[in-house]
Amino acid sequence: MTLGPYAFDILLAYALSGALVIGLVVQSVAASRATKRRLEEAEK
Amino acid sequence: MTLTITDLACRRGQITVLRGVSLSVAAGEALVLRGPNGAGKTTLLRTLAGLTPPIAGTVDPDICAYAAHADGLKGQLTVAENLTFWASIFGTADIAPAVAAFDLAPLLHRRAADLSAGQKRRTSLARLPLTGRKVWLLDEPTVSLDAANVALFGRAVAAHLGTGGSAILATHIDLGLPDVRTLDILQFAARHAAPVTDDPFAEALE
Amino acid sequence: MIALLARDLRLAIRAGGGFGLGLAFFLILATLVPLGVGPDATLLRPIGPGILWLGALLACLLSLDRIFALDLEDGSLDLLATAPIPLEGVATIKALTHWITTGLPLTVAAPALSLLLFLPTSALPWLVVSLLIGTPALSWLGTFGAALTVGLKRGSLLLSLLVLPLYIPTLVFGAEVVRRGGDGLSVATPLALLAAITLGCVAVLPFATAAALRINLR
Amino acid sequence: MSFWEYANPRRFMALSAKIQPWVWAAATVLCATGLIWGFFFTPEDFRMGNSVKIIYIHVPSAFIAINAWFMMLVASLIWLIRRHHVSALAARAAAPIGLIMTIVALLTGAIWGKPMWGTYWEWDPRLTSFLILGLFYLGYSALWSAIEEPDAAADLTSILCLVGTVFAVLSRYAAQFWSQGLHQGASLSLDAEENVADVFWQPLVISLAGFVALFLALVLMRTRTEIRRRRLSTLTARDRLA
Repeated sequence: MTLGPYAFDILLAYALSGALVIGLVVQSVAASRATKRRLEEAEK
Repeated sequence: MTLTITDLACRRGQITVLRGVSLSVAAGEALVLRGPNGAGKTTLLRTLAGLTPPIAGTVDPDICAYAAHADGLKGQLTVAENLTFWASIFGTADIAPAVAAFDLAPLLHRRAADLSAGQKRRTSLARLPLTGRKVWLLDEPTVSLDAANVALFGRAVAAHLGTGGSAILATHIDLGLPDVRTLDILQFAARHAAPVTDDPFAEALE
Repeated sequence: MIALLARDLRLAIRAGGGFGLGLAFFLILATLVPLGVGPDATLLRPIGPGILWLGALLACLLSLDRIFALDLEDGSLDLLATAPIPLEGVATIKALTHWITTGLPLTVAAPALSLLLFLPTSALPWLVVSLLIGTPALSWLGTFGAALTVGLKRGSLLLSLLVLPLYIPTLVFGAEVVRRGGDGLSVATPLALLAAITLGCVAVLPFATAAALRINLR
Repeated sequence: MSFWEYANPRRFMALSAKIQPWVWAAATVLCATGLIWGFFFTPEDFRMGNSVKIIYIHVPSAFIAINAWFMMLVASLIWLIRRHHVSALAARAAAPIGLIMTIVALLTGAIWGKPMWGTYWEWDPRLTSFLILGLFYLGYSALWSAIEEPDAAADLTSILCLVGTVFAVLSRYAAQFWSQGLHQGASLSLDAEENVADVFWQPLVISLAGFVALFLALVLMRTRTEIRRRRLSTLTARDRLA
């Protein structure tokens, strides 16, 4: 498969969007874990 | 009874501070709230004044006049302008009786910013008779007043009680009032009761 | 209510800068823009309406954080909230005071400043009309934003962030009226929309403002 | 059992713990299917060439960017009317997702716009209103984090959301109006799905469903975090007081 003249644009779009969305997911997961841990400590 | 409160619960921020507050004041009566700092005296007064909605119970803010720690004066206006403003907001025509009661006549045309702390306090308290309301809610009213002015203020409150008004005060100072009851609000402290019932997040999450 | 208006206007005059500050800012902006983009009339003429409207908008923004903050600091806001006048009325009066001290002087001064930007004479009446109709919306929206952020320590930056997006429709329609007026086109549609936004703001926003104040005071 | 039962934080936590893995699984499978299908197994568009592949991110992210705000609006209304705490926290949880999706939609649009229209940016009504939508997300999130007391923050942000919605819609019309006024004829319609062929349409729908599932999963997870954070702040506040 060739992406033709727009290869750079397409890959850039996918890479940037992927980075943003995956960043959001990672941040959500990290925040969820951290809060859960802190709450467990506080409940004791 | 001028004001009867039953089973009131008050909050400060997200925390229930007082629960099951019941109190009443009759015409001509003063009620002094006692309790250490942080017990919830200010919280109770703000709730009674209608500023903080109660968690449970009802209040009647329309008959209450509230005097807070802050003076509520505009420094750029004169004493007379400050008082006239509040008088017209509350629909009172004449500021003369209040000026006389708090001995403000010599200060009338001074800017509020140029007054001493005690003079500001007196001006601020002179607002109370202008409201024309029955129940005065006073939060540490004698802060920065000297002995002579405390006595002056005591007489003004006594005069208010004499005309069938009543007062709820948070104060540690004896104002020399004729008919005073005290109420220890520590008995209503919410943390002695079960602390969870009105916190939606209190039930264990996991 | 009239007493509150009189008091706030008196305070604005005595505090110094109440009337003048926004106006001075407006003047500086109208001076700086030609210095920045170059004194070319063909360049300045098309951007004049936008610059003047943007200047009015930013000048309005300057004094917003003082609308309620001073009253909160000295405790008068608590007292106003317990007074027999409705808080919605207080909100309306505060917005009206803000408009009289900023929007109105800006409207009056705008024709003089428009000369600096080579605005065509045909646009002048429309500049005045659009500012007269549009600036109340800025004041009412600003009062709403001020009520949202009244208790916050670093509220003024947040206030700009909240209020500026709300100013967008007014800015677009206001500048469009001037632009079309200058080009001799019909201004009816943008002018009607501008008036509609202002009327809607004046009618509805005091309720939102009062609600926000009540929440911030409790 | 009424729907509102789930507005109780404990019930919500129990239910969301159960359905969360399934939503994540659906999001992963659908996104992967839609994007891989779209990226590797679609033909070139005769007009746009392979740049059409950007559509599989661009359209779903724009869809979520707008509908996240609607979800926040509904959640804010539920909070203001029925005082369900979970609703307010769900609105807060959705805001950063909406912001990221708005940025993704704008970025992919810009990258796509360069080869198609010869410019990264045009003050087209759609682009303009997305930029403004991003500003509203920023302001909304900033107000949430600026106010310490959670109930007050929920109330104030809800009011901002209501007023903001009206002005976001007004801005949309303002941008449209102004654009028609000045840029007659320079219309840059992004309504690609209206005339795309089935080969492009099928993976797009799957991708769209994947983004919706991803949004749901993220909202669930972030709402759970907010509930825990809220519980934590109540606990520490009580410790401070005692």
